[in-house]
Amino acid sequence: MSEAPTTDITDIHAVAIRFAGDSGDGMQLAGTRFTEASAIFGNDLATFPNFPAEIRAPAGTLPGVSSFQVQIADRDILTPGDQPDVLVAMNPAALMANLPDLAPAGTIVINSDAFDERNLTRAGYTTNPIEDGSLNAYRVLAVPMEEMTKKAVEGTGLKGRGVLRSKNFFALGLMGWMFGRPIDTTLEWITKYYGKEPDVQAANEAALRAGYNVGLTTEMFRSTYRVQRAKMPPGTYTNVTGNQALAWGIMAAAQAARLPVFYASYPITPASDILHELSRHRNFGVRTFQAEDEIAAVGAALGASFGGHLGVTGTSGPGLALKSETISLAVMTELPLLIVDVQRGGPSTGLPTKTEQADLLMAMYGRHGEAPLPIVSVSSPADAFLATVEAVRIALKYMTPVILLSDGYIATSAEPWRIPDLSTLPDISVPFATVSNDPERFLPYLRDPQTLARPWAVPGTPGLQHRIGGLEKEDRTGNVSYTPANHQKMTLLREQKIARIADDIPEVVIDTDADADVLVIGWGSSFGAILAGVRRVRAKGHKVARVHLRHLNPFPKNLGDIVKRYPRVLVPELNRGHLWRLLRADFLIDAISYSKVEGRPFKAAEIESRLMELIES
Amino acid sequence: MSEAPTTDITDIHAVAIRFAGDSGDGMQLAGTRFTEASAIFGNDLATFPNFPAEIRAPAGTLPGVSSFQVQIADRDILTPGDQPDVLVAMNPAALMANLPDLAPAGTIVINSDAFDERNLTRAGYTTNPIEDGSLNAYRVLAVPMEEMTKKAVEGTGLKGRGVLRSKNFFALGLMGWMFGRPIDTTLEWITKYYGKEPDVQAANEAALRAGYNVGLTTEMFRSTYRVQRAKMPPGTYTNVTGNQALAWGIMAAAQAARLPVFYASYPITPASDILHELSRHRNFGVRTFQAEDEIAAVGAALGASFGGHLGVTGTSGPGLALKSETISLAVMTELPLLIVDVQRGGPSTGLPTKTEQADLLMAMYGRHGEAPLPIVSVSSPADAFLATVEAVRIALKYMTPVILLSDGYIATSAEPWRIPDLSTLPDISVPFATVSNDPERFLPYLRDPQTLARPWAVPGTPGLQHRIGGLEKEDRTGNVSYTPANHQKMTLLREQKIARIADDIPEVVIDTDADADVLVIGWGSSFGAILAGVRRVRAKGHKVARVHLRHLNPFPKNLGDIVKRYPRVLVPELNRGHLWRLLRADFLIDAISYSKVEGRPFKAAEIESRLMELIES
Amino acid sequence: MTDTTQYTRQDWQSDQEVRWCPGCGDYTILASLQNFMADFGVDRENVVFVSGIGCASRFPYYMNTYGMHGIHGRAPAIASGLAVARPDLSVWVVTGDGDALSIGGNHIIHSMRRNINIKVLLFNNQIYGLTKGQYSPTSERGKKTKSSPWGVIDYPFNPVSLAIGAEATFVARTIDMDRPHTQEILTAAYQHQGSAFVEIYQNCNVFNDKAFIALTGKEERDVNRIVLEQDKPVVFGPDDAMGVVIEHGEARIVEVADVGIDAIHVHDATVENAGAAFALSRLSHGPTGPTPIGIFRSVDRSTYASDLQQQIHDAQAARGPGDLALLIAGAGTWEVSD
Amino acid sequence: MTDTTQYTRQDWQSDQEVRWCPGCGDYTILASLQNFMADFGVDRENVVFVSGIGCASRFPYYMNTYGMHGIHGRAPAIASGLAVARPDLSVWVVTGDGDALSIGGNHIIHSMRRNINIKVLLFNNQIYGLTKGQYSPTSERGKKTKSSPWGVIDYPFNPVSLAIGAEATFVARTIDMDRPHTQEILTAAYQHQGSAFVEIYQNCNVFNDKAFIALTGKEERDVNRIVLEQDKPVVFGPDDAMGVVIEHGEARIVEVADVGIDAIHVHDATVENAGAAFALSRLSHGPTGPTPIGIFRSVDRSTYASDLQQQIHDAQAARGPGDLALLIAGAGTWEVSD
Ligand SMILES: Cc1ncc(C[n+]2csc(CCOP(=O)(O)OP(=O)(O)O)c2C)c(N)n1
Ligand SMILES: Cc1ncc(C[n+]2csc(CCOP(=O)(O)OP(=O)(O)O)c2C)c(N)n1
Ligand code: SF4
Ligand code: SF4
Ligand SMILES: [Mg+2]
Ligand SMILES: [Mg+2]
Repeated sequence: MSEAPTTDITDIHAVAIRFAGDSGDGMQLAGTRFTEASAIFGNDLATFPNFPAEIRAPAGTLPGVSSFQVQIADRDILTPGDQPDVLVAMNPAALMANLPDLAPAGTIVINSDAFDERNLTRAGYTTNPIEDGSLNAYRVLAVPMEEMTKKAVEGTGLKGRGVLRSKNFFALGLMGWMFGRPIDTTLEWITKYYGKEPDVQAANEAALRAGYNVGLTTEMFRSTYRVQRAKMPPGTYTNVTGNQALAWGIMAAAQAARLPVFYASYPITPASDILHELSRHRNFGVRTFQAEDEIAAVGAALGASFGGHLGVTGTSGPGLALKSETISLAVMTELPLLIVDVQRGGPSTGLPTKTEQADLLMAMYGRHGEAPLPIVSVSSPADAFLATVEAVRIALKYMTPVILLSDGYIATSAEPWRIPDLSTLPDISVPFATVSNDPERFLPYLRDPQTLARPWAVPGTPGLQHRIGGLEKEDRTGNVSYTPANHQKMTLLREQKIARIADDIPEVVIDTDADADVLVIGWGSSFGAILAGVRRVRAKGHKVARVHLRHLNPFPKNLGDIVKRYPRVLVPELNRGHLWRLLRADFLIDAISYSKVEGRPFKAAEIESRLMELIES
Repeated sequence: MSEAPTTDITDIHAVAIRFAGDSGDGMQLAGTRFTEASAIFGNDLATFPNFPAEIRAPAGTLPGVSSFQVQIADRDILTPGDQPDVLVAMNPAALMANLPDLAPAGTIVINSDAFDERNLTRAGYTTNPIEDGSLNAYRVLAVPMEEMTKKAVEGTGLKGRGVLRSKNFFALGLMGWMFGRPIDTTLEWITKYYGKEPDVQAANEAALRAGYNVGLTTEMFRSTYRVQRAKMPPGTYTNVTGNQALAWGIMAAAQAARLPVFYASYPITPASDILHELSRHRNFGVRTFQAEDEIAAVGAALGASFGGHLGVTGTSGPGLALKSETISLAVMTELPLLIVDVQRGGPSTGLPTKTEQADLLMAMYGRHGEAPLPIVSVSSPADAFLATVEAVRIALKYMTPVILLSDGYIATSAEPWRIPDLSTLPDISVPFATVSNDPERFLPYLRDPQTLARPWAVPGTPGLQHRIGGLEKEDRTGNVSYTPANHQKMTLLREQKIARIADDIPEVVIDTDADADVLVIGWGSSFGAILAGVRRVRAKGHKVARVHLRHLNPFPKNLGDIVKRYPRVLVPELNRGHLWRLLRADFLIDAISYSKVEGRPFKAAEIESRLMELIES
Repeated sequence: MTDTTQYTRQDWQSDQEVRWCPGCGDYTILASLQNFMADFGVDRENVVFVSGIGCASRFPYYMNTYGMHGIHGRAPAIASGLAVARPDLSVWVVTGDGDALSIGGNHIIHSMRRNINIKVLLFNNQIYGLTKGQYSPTSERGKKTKSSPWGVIDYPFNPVSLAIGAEATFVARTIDMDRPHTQEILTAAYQHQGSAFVEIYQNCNVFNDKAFIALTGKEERDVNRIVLEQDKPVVFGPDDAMGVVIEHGEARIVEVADVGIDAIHVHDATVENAGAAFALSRLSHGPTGPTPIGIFRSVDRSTYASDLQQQIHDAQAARGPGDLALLIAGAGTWEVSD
Repeated sequence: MTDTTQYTRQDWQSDQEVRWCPGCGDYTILASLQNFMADFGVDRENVVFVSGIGCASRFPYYMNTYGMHGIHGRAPAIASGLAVARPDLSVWVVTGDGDALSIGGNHIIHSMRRNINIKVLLFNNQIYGLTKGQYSPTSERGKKTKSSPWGVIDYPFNPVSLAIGAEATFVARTIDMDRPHTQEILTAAYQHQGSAFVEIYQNCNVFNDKAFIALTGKEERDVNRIVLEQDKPVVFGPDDAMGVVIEHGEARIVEVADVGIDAIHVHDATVENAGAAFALSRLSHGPTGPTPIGIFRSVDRSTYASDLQQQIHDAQAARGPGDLALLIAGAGTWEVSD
């Protein structure tokens, strides 16, 4: 990097790049490294990994294509970009699958070595798009990446098939040069990660440098781009995925509650990474338990809660369905329990690696009998941290299971996160009962008059022995009771306990223009797309109001007032209208559902155009 | 019975009798026999059995009390009566538990032998109510039933403890005399049932006769009552419980569909009797499969459906929760499947032997992803027969899982049923696919343009080999597809398929007075209480409209128009407002929920007074 | 466990009235357990009973300990979480043949292989009691019940074989009526480190009366009980005339006189290899003839909770107790200043 | 099965592209199965493959038969319903070690004891493939995976022992790479009346490569494969120098020369008593040393479907084919006339 580039540098505000290749091509890694380098450089960014449900579909086929999109910007951005400006296509299938998304006149960086007849046929091309003129509307940079990688790696000691594995680092180097990313961050990472395999380390380093240098030296790349640092609030930042932030949120909540974490789970895409992350931290005293199935997982977590731990279980939709009977037991026993649902496309196995928001009504109603519980949602990767702490706070304070809804998009995509000062986290600890609350006998269902929570007396506490269970409980004593009046009373008590949480959560903040007569209301991962869409509409001079919900049950107290204030209420959701139905039933407003079920997030442009339709109608 | 009674006979229109005793006292049997005799005599009737969750709680205790109420009438009645007119109390606990329900100035027939100190204490009496004047407001007939039974049984060969077991027949005989029931029906039944144990048979016969004769001859019973035959539409009648009618409905539907029944279930109160009933009928080719759990049960039923059988699975709330993941698979594979949910009090284990209607929202929404399916409900024991046939019709015609909601009250109570002419049942058979629907390859997801149902090609059919499963299916081919547009399309297709059923079900019939401005709308087992309540209100000269729903998803097409027509809409439900929420969300009407969660059915008087409140407000 | 506290059976009785059918075998087992607990001087607050649903599963209500009456089949899962989180507690599971082996089969086998420190007491009455008389996975073939009016066509599980096949480290069988034997087995189960699986033949006098009469009847019991005793030859019957040999992996009943006492299998529950224990379990399939009772298998193995504790210990030794701020920062950070 | 139809492997291939990782053992098993089916001349329309979720569970898509790719763990339940309803079909279950033994454990053991006519092929790669590398119930202790960075502390199941403990009537083990042996086992499983449990060691070259190298590696395999053959002494290794004896219920490896060939256990999978089969299953716990493959157990027993069919037959013989109107009327009726 001593030599100064002889090319033009164009300053741009934002660019979205998509790395696409075969599942085996290491595109997720290339994308993540590019993201990391950009984050450390100081851009704002958002990412969107997209990979097939198969571990590795046959090389070169369309189902085997894996991609990673990242948008970097010099200002606060909210989505990975609706359409990539630059597409890196490692093989014909990657080109075929991703070209439709590319921005008009976008740039395509092609690994031309992969465009041989075999691969072209597999992808469904009859002629070579590099040569047949079909890409004329784009700026195409065809680079023989494999050949160049091989040359670069020569002499590092790595031999045979392994050599070609480094080609993702070549591509990464090329992109690094093109967008002025310093390569040292990546070099450091390579050392850290491959340090134990010196030949692989050397090969990857060589490929990375080669890619960068090819950019620097060949005629082909006449111009590079510069995306300046974004202005972000001062602080220390790191880049997190939603699953990572959620896992850390569990640990932080446990710390704030002064409880050990017990995380019981059964692996399932896209929730497994929470288990992976937590299982690494034995030194924090985190206990992870990979159960035999989801029912066992929630059972074990509930058992741990009974024992005074912070019982947590995480899963995706199919697993939540299986857990529902046990969650109902948690409602009846009134034990704190956090249930994380990282939603994915359904029904049934559905689209396991794609995103959706179609579990909300199951979270609300998917239990037999009257079994209300609080629901908290996550609206972005970084947001997962505090959303989790909030969900745990409610679970402990109100002695109740809580469902925390995340989704596949949040789980796997990343964004910069200003690390909070952990010492500012609220103290959410609740005292265990240690002495009897009644001279005669301990009353496990005697409630706190304000929260209606029952006491948490954990085994090992002398004198407070008691029995709980799934049969209807008698008020105060917790004995089994089949009395009609008691069942009525307890059903209402359980309902009121949850309803009262509305007094203990922040009112929704409305982001509104004066005189706006359209309100857009969302929840979960559509946060970024909705906000970006609203900004665009405002940029055109229109007035819009916007609300994004964290608490889905109970709703914040002022929500009814707010939604009734606007003649038109748009509810964009990645489902067939879940929040929409809840709003209609609760507030009798004729809200408009904007539903999309394509297994992928909203684009800002979609929100923008739907809003424009509404405003102009 | 040669001697004519010397007592007065009073004609009455209706009477409600409650037999109450220890779980071991055979009160369910006495009640059922009394019912049967009344049915055969020609009364209209309705019953309400009520028993503890324990098999046999310690004798003499309150939790051990079991009761059976029956109302007999000379006209069409709808409920077992709000308050019994006559209470048979076999022990102090039975008196203690049931006295609060007795009608003012009602009659109490007491087994005085059981009122010894031990039993009194166990029930919580400090003095003997027979003697202490506390029953002065009632007509009390204390009979030393045990003593008399012993005497009667002497010489029949039966010895020891067994003797006292016949005392329920003594009580039955007494009641038979009191209400002019012929005892021969019961004698026949005893012969049929105990024929193989001659000493037991003889003892029961002797006790029955003795009870009858004691009434006939002692001074104590000065008056008897006569409830005339009810005027009912002509036909052949039998007395059925809901579970029985439902089981027969499954068999009838299978016959009408020309399919073999495959019923897979895991025992659970109050659904087990469906399994018991069906397992008796091997000669009909009915296959029952007691699975290892509810998940296996629904899985096996689905497997049988794939194989071209009528796959049915039955359960209660906790089991439905467990089945939800597999039901979602049935939605995706679009196979016909009937899921019966006999609802009971919840959440969790809740009140297993009590009734509730709190699974409706779980039936609607308790699955991950968008997994809509039709819901049909049962409104009385006899109604279960046709409701089941209707549910099966929909499942087959639309290739979809259907949830049929019954409840504990319907399941165990009985009413006279005019047996339909089975030859008039509709032909609900659907043809299996036998030849390919496409020249190239069989398309398992090519739909019928009208119903949107896919073809049912069962294994064994040459040339139609195909694979289905839980991953999103490609339109037409049924191949796995992760394509965004396809997922959107298929989600909508599955939704529309269910929505279109609205075109194929009867519109709701409204039972309305001209100018009524209150509409009461119900579903399920509250049918009788609501209708009876409405009649009472009308009898007072008020105008009311009434709708009772069989189809809960989709709603009948005219429902929206109807509910919007009435300024006040009352929705009585044994839950916290399930139908109420659906109506609000669908039609944006400010309906009023009348919720009761006591584990027991509505009383006509409750409906009446709530309606009167509304009318007078 | 403290040796200072002196308990009586009454101390272990809760204030709830016991509600099984009069004559039910569950009463006897309850008494045995309360006696055992009192004798052993366990502290009540450190004991937890977890159960599923069924007649047997009402057990926790009657013990003056901590307890959870869970849901059908899930007690081993709930207990596993509790026992792993709180290795200081003594965690017991009470379950029925339906609860444990039908709906709960998976949790049972997994808790066994993991050697989680829970004591599973399976009250096997070969019937569904609470739901009033359907057959269970241990009901014999041909049995006519409410749900099998034409006779059961399932082949039953042999619970002891199943547990051994699932890698259980402690497997035993006893009989409700035999209180001293029950207490002996409970003691051994309590002392065992890890999962213990105890099958207790329990008479349901309402729906399956006399199912175990071959082992409890005055006349039959001496002929049919094969009491397994550690390090002793497996002999039984009047005058110990009958014995068990194991040949080609197969246990057979012989007359001791025919083979000589030296040919008789000497029982050792502590051998690591589960072959002999399994072979013994195959001597009977349902208690209608000679049936072994006692401890089939009892081997030492680290428990799940202790291994987990060790990992926590090792991790803390290697990395310190864990600082969340450092962990988060460790993933790569950058500073933004004003 | 008709002997007129002549199939080739291609006839059994569906039109779907096979999508496992290149080099995955699943390919080999697929080829073995397609070959077996073609050789055997089964009719495609009478064959159904049912699976759960996992890499292995994609199997049905690639077979030109009827198929259902079910949900995780539930294939044995779905297949049980199908096989009981339709005894005329040949129903196969393809499952993974997680699918079958973790979430699906209960259904597996129950389908085994019921002897339902399904053939369960368990592709055991000792890892969760599809979810990218967590440990499974067959993973060895200490293994570091995504979900066990500190090493697995579960003790693994021995699938063969578990199946035998669950009363399976047919239990076998084979290896993906050994196609002739696989086809031999498939043939026997197909011919067996009732449930067949076949564990197939399957290499996952992405997340658990070389797990079975002791049995597949050029050097090691001859030393480690103990091939069970009916009625033959269990000997193995170069020159059959090693052998297996079963003593006191315990199978041990010996040098044949030390004990003499007559002391070596002669394998008989058809004996009713499962003791020897179980003993053999304990020879290895994970395929890292000498490991038996072949048929452990194969005994005759009526199947669930045939018993049910018999009940239907008997009922019809006793009561006639069933008339619903009569049944309803039989409960006691009365007439109401105008
Ligand atoms: C999910 C669920 N399914 C079914 C039931 C109904 N149920 C309760 S106990 C029981 C079986 C009882 O048998 P067992 O476990 O042998 O116990 P026992 O009553 O014989 O002691 C069943 C099927 C339930 N409570 N929950
Ligand atoms: C209810 C449910 N839980 C979890 C999952 C996620 N899942 C899919 S496959 C699998 C395990 C795969 O392992 P295995 O059965 O060994 O098959 P393999 O991929 O190794 O062939 C898991 C946990 C799921 N699809 N559904
Ligand atoms: S039904 Fe049987 S097991 Fe249940 S309490 Fe009664 S006797 Fe005991
Ligand atoms: S992940 Fe493993 S088991 Fe799955 S397809 Fe790839 S190699 Fe095969
Ligand atoms: Mg039982
Ligand atoms: Mg696997």
